[in-house]
Amino acid sequence: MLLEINDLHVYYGAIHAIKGISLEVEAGEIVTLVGANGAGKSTTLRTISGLQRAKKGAIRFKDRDLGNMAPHEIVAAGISQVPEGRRVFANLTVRENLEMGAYRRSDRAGIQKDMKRVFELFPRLEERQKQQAGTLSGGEQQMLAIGRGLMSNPTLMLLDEPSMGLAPLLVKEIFAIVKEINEAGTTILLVEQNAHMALSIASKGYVLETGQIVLSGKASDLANNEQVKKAYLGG
Amino acid sequence: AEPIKIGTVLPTTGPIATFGQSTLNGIKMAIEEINAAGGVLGRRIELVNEDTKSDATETRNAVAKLINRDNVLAIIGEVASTNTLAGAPVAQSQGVPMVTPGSTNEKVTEVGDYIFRTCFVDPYQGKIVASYAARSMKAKRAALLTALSSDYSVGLANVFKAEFTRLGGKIVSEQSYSEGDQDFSAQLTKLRSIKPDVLYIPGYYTEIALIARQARQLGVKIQILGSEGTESPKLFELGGDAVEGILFSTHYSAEVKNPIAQRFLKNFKEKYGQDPEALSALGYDAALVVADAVKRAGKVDRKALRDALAKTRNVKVVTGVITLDARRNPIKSVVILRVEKGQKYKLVEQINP
Amino acid sequence: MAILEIKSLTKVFGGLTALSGVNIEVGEGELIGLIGPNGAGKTTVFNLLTGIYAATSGEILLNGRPLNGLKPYQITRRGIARTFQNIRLFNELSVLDNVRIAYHRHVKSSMLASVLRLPGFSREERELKAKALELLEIFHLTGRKDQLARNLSYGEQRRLEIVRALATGPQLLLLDEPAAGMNPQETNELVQLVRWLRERFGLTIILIEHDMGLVMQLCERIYVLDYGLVIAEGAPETIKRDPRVIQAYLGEEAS
Amino acid sequence: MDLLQQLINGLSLGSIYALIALGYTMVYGIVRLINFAHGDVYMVGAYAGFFAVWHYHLSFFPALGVAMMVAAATGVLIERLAYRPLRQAPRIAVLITAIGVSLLLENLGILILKPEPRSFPEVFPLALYNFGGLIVTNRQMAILAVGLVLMVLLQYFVNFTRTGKAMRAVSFDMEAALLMGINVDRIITVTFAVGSALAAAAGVLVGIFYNRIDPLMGIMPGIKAFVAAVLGGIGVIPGAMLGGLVMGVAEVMVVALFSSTWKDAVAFAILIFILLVKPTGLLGRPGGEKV
Amino acid sequence: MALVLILAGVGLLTALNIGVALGRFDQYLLGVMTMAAINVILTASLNLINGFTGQFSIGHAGFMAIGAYTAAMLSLFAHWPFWLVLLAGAAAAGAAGLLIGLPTLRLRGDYLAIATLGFGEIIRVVILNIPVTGGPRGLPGIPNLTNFFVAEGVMVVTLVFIYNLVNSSHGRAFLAVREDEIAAETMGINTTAYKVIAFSIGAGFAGLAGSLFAHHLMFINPASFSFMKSIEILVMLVLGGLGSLTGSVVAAVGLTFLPEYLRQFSDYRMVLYSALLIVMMLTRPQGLFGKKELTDLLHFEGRGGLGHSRDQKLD
Ligand SMILES: Nc1ncnc2c1ncn2[C@@H]1O[C@H](COP(=O)(O)OP(=O)(O)OP(=O)(O)O)[C@@H](O)[C@H]1O
Ligand SMILES: Nc1ncnc2c1ncn2[C@@H]1O[C@H](COP(=O)(O)OP(=O)(O)OP(=O)(O)O)[C@@H](O)[C@H]1O
Ligand SMILES: [Mg+2]
Ligand SMILES: [Mg+2]
Repeated sequence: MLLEINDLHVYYGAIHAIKGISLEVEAGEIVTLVGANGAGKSTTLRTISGLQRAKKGAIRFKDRDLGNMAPHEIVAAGISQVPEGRRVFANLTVRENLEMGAYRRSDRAGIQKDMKRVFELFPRLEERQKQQAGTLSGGEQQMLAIGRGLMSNPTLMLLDEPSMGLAPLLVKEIFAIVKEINEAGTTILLVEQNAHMALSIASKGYVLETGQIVLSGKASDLANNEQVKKAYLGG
Repeated sequence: AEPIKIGTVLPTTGPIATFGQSTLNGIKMAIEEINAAGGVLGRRIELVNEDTKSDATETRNAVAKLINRDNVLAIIGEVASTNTLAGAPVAQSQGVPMVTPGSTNEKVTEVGDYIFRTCFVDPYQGKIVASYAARSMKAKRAALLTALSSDYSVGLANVFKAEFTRLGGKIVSEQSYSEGDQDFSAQLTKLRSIKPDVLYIPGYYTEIALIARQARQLGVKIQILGSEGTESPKLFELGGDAVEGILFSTHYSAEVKNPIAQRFLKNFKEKYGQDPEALSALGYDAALVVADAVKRAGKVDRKALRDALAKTRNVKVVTGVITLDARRNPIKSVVILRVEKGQKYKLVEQINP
Repeated sequence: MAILEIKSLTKVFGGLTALSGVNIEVGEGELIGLIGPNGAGKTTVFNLLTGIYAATSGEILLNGRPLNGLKPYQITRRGIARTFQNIRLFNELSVLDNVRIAYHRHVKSSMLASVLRLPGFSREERELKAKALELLEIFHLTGRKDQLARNLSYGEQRRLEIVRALATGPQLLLLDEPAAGMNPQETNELVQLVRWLRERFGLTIILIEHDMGLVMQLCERIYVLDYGLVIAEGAPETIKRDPRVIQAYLGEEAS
Repeated sequence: MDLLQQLINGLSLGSIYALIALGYTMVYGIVRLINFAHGDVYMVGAYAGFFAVWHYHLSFFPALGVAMMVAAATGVLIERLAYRPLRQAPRIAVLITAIGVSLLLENLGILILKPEPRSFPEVFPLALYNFGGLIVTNRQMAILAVGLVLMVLLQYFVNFTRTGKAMRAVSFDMEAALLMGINVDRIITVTFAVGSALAAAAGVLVGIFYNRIDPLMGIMPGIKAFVAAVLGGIGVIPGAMLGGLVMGVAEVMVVALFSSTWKDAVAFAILIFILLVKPTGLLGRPGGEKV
Repeated sequence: MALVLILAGVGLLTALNIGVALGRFDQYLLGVMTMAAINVILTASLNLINGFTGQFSIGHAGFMAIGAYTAAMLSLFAHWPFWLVLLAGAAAAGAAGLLIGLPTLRLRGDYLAIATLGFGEIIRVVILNIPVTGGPRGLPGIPNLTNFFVAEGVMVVTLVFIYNLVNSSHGRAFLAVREDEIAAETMGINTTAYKVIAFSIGAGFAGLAGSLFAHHLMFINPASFSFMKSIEILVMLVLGGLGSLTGSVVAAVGLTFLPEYLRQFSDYRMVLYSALLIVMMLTRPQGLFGKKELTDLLHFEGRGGLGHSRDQKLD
C-alpha cells in the first residue's frame, strides 16, 4: 500500500472537520475523493501534506509515518500537491515556478528531463517561460500549477480541484493530462467537484460527507450508484 | 539616626542618558564625600534616583513618586529645562524644594519659590559669549548653528543673537540640525561661502566634535564658539585635532586656583577613570548647595530647607562661589576656555559677575 | 426596453487589449450568459460595469443613463450588484455582518443618531438583522451566521457572496462563475435557486460560467467572448452549434 | 560650485541611507516585516566592529567580517526568539515585537555599553580629494561604491540563485512554498542573516565615516532606512538604493536652497508628494491586484 | 453572570471615584491615573483608524500635538473656559485630520504609514519653528485644569462615542473598509468618505486627549509628541487588540502603569519593559482581547453587537 490513512481526525479550533477518515491508495492508481462543499476534501489533502496537523490517526506513506514530518520533508518523501486555487507564485516567471517545483532535487539532468516533459504536456507553458505567472490566464495558471507539481517528480500527486474555473475545452484537456501523468507512473489522489469526469478516469473512489466517508468502492460502481447519482452527479 | 533622603530625577536612560549619568556621577560623589565626613546634622544622606527617560511626563511622575512615596526632603534635577518645567509644578504645589543642576531656561525658576538652580541661565552665558565675540574678538559677522529640538541650544542662540546684534554685529546665517544627526556637511557647505567671523554652536560635544571634524574636511575655516556642553574628555576622541581652537564658555577652569575644583578633578578621575564633564561638576555643586542649606536649616524640614536655600550665600563649590539671587538663580563667574593641542583647555578670560 | 446597453466597450491594460468594441444589450428580466475561453475578457466586462476599472472607450447605459465615470459605490446605488470570481468576502467578520453590511445603502440613521442611540436607530438595527437572517435562511446559511466568513468552505463562501450581492437590493445581478467549486448536484440546486431569485426579486441576471450544463439550462440568451470580441450571440441552441464557439471554447463533442 | 558640493554632500548622505536601507528592504521584501530592530542590529554591528578593532586589534576587513558575523548571529537569534513564534500571527503583531526588540537592544546597549559615544579607531585612513574646490573623500566614495556593489550582489542573489528564488516564493505565498518542499524557516533564517550582515557592514562603515558610535545610533537611520525602502518601493532592492539617495539629496538640498530649520519637514513633504504621485514608491510595481 | 460582573465593575469604579474624592490617593497615583485615562483616549481613537477601519497610521502624536497646542494657547492667551478649550483642541485636530486624510488616504498599507509618519514629523517641526508655540522651549504655565475626574469623564464619553459608532451600520462600513475595500465599494459604501471620517474623528479625539494632557502636565513641548509617542500609542493599541475597545482600555492603563511599577528595578527598568513587551506579544499575538469586547467574552448579547464569531481561526 502506497498511502494509508487510518482513523484521521482534524480540527480547526473547535470545528471537527475530519471525523475519522480511513482510506488507501495503491501504487499506480488514480483515487478520487468526491463530496459536497465543506465535506473535508481539501482538509484531507492538506493534512497529508503536513499543512494541517491531525489530532488523532495515522497517515502512512511507503510505510513511513507522516505524522511528525514537516511539509518540506513530506515533499522530499515523494508527495506533491497541486493546491486548491492554483497558488502559483505570481511574482516569479513561469520557468522559475517550475524550478521551485524541483526545489528539493539536485539531479540537474533529471530536472531538465522533467522540465521538457512538462513542456511537452503543456506547450503553452513553453511559449510563456519568461512571463510572470501572475499575468497568466486562469487556465494557464492551472497548467502551471500541475506542471510545478510534477517537477518534484512525485510518487504520489495530490490534486485539489484542478478543473475549477476552466473552460470546457481545457477541462477535458486537464483530465486527459492527469490520465497521461498517471500512465507514466505517478499515483494520483484527485479531489474533484466534476464527479462525472473524476469517476471516469479513477479506479477507486471515496465519497465524503461532513468529514466522514459514507461510501467507497470501484469508481465505475460509484458512478452507477443511485445514491451517488442523486447526491453528486445531479440525478 | 535615620538617613536624610534626597531624590534625584535624571535621564539615566533614553536619548540623553549620557548627560543624565554624568550628572548623577557628580551628585553621587558629592554625597559620598559628605557622608564620609559624617553627613549633615549628624545623619547620612541617602540618594534615591528616578529615571526620566528624558521625557516630560515621566519627569512629572518621578517627582511625584519621590515626594509621595519616598518622602524625600528635596529633589535635585532634571538637567533638561523641558523636563524640569514639567516636574517643577508638582514640587512647587507640594512644597518640596527642587534644585536643578543644569536647566538653563529662565522660566524654570519662575515656576515658584521652591524651585532653584545652580547653573547659569541662558541670558547670562549667552550674553557673555556674544560680548566676548563682539568686543574681544572684534567679530562683525556671526553665524548660528543650533540643535533645533533642543531648548538649551535654541535658548542660548536666541540670547546670543539679541546681544550680538545689540553690540552692532550681524547674524549672517542661522542654521540648525536635528538631534541624532551625524551629517552637517550641508550646513557647513553653506557657511563656507558665507564666511562668517564666528560660528556659535550652543550644544554638546557629541555634535560639536563631528561638526569641527567635518568643517575641516570641507575646508571650512571658521572660529567655532561653544557653550559648557563642549567640555568633555570625549571631545578630543571624537573630534581629533579638528577641535583645537574652539572657544567655549563654561563654569570653571582647572587653572583657577580653587582647592575644591582641584580635589574634585583628582577624586573624580580616581573614581570614574576619566575627566569629568561640565555636567558632573554641576551635579556635584548642586549636591553641595543642598547639603549646605540643610545644615543651615538646622532641621529636616522642607519649608526650613527652602528658606535656607533662598539664603545661599558664598557657598564654595567646584565651579566657583555660588550665591543665589532673589529669583533663585546663581550669581557666579563665567570662564572662557580655548581647546588646545594635547587635549587641554586654556583659560582665556574670566568674567566675574 | 433594454435595462443595460453596452456600446462598443474597449478596455486596454498596458499593451493588452482585453476588450475591443463589445456591444451587449440586456432586456428587463432577462437571464444572460457570458461565456468564453479563459482570459477572453468576461470578468473585465463585469469590472467595467461595476466601475472597478474605467473603460478605455465606449459607453455603458443603465436604464438609459450612462454609468461612465461613476465610482463603484455609486453604481451599486444605481442597482447593480455582483459576485467576484476570486471570492472577496469580509473574511474576519461574521456571516451575518457580511450580509448586514450589504444593506448599507438602505440605512437611514445618521452617524450622529447612531452615536447617540436615538430611538429610530435600534428599530432599524433590528429590522436589518431580521432581513439579513431571512436571506441567509434561503441560502441555508442560518446555521453559519456567527462563523467568520473565512472559515466557511469554498462552496459556502460562494453562496454567501450571492446573498451579499442580493442584500444590496439590485436590479441587475452579475454572477461571476457562481458554480465554480460546486458539484453537479449543487449546481442543479443553484439553477433552481437562480430562477427562483429572478422571480422573487424581479432581477435581471448576467452570469459568467464555464459549466455548460448550467449555462444551457438557465440562460435565455448567451454572448460568447473570445480575445475581447463578441464572436457569437444568441439562444443556447444556436450557440451550441456555432462552429466558431465550438472551435474556440466548447471543443469537439460539445454536449 | 556650492550647489555641486551640496549635491556631493547629498549623495554621500544618501549613500549611507541607501546602505542601511538595502538590508532593511531585503528582510522587508521577503518577510513583509517592518523590522524596527534593523537600526539596532546596525548598532550591534558597529560595536562588534569597534571591539574587534579596539580590543582585538583587527584590521579593517577582518573586523568587518567579525561585525557581519556577529550581526548575522544576532539577527538570526532575534528571528528565532521573537519573530518565528509569530509566523502565523498578524503582521502588526510582529511589528510590535520588533519595536520591543529594538527597545531592548537600545536599553541593553545603554546598560552594558554605557550611553556615552565612542570614537571609532582610524582603520581606514582618510584621504581628501579636492577637484577645484569640490571636496570628495575616499570614505564617501567607498560607501557609495560598497552600496552599489552590495545592491548588484543582492539583486543577483535574490533573482538568480536557488535560495533567492525560494525567498521570493516564500514572500508571495508561504504555504505554497511549503508545498514545493521549501524549508520556509530556513529561508527566513537566511534572509535575516543576510539582512543583518548588511546592517553590520553599514554600521561599521558609518562608524568609521562619522567616527562616532553610541547605543542609540540606530534609531534615526532605522527610521530613515524604512522611509527610503518604502520610497523606493517595498522590497525592490534598487529601489532602496534610489530611495536612500533621493532622501539624502532631498535633505541636503532643502538646506542648500531653503533653510536648514525646515529640513526635516520639507524633506518629508517631498517624500509624501512623491508617494502621492507614485503610490507604490519610485520603483515599486503598481500593486494592482486583479479583481 | 454578565450582569454581576458589570455591576461589580461599576461598583469598583464608584469606589475608586469616592476614594479619589476623599483624597485617599496621593498625587503620584492620581497623576499616573490621569495619564492612563489620557492614553486610553489616544489608544481608542487610534483604534478607530487602525483597528476598525484598517488604515495604518503611525503619526497619531501629531494630532495630539495640534490639540494640545491649540488648547494651551487658548487657555494661556485667550483665557477661554476650559470646556470650550477642550472642544477647540479636538476641532483643530479633527480639521487637521480631514486636511491630511483627503490626499493621503489613497495610499495603502506601509505607504500610508510613511505618509502619516511624515505628517506627524511635519507638525512637530512646524511647532518647533513658529514663535508663538515657544519652539523647543515649550509652553510653561498652563493652568492645571485637568484632574482625574475630568480625564476619566472625557475618557468615558470617548469610549461610548466610539463604541456606539462602531456598533452601528456606519460602524460596520468601517469594518468593511478594513476587510476589503473593493468589496466594500461594491456593497455601496463610499470607502473614501468613510476612511476620511474615521481619520478625522480619530484625530479629533487625539486632539481632545492632547488638550487634557496640556492641562495636566501644565507644560508642553514638541518632544512630548515625537514619533516615539505615536509608536507608544500604537503599541498600546496592538497589545490590547486591534478592533477591541476593551483591549485599548486595558492595554493603555497597563502600559501606563508598567514603567512606574518597574521603577523599583532602577537601571534595569527599560530593559525589563521591552522584554515584557516582547513576551506579552508572543503570548497574545492577536492582542490581549483579539477583536473581542468584554461583552463578547461574557456572552452578553449587546444591542446590535459587533457580531464577531466566538471561534478564531487557530492555524
Ligand atoms: N481555516 C479554517 N478554519 C476553520 N474552519 C475551516 C477552515 N477551513 C475549512 N474549514 C471548515 O472545515 C470543513 C471542511 O472544509 P474543506 O475546505 O476541507 O472542504 P472541501 O470538502 O474542500 O469543500 P469545497 O468543495 O467547498 O472546497 C468546512 O466545514 C469548513 O468550513
Ligand atoms: N488588472 C489587470 N491588469 C492587466 N491585465 C489584466 C487585468 N485584468 C485582466 N487582465 C487581462 O485581461 C484579459 C481578460 O481577463 P478576464 O479576467 O476578463 O478574463 P476572463 O474571461 O474572466 O477569464 P477566466 O474565465 O479565466 O476568468 C486577460 O488576459 C487578463 O490577463
Ligand atoms: Mg476544497
Ligand atoms: Mg473571469
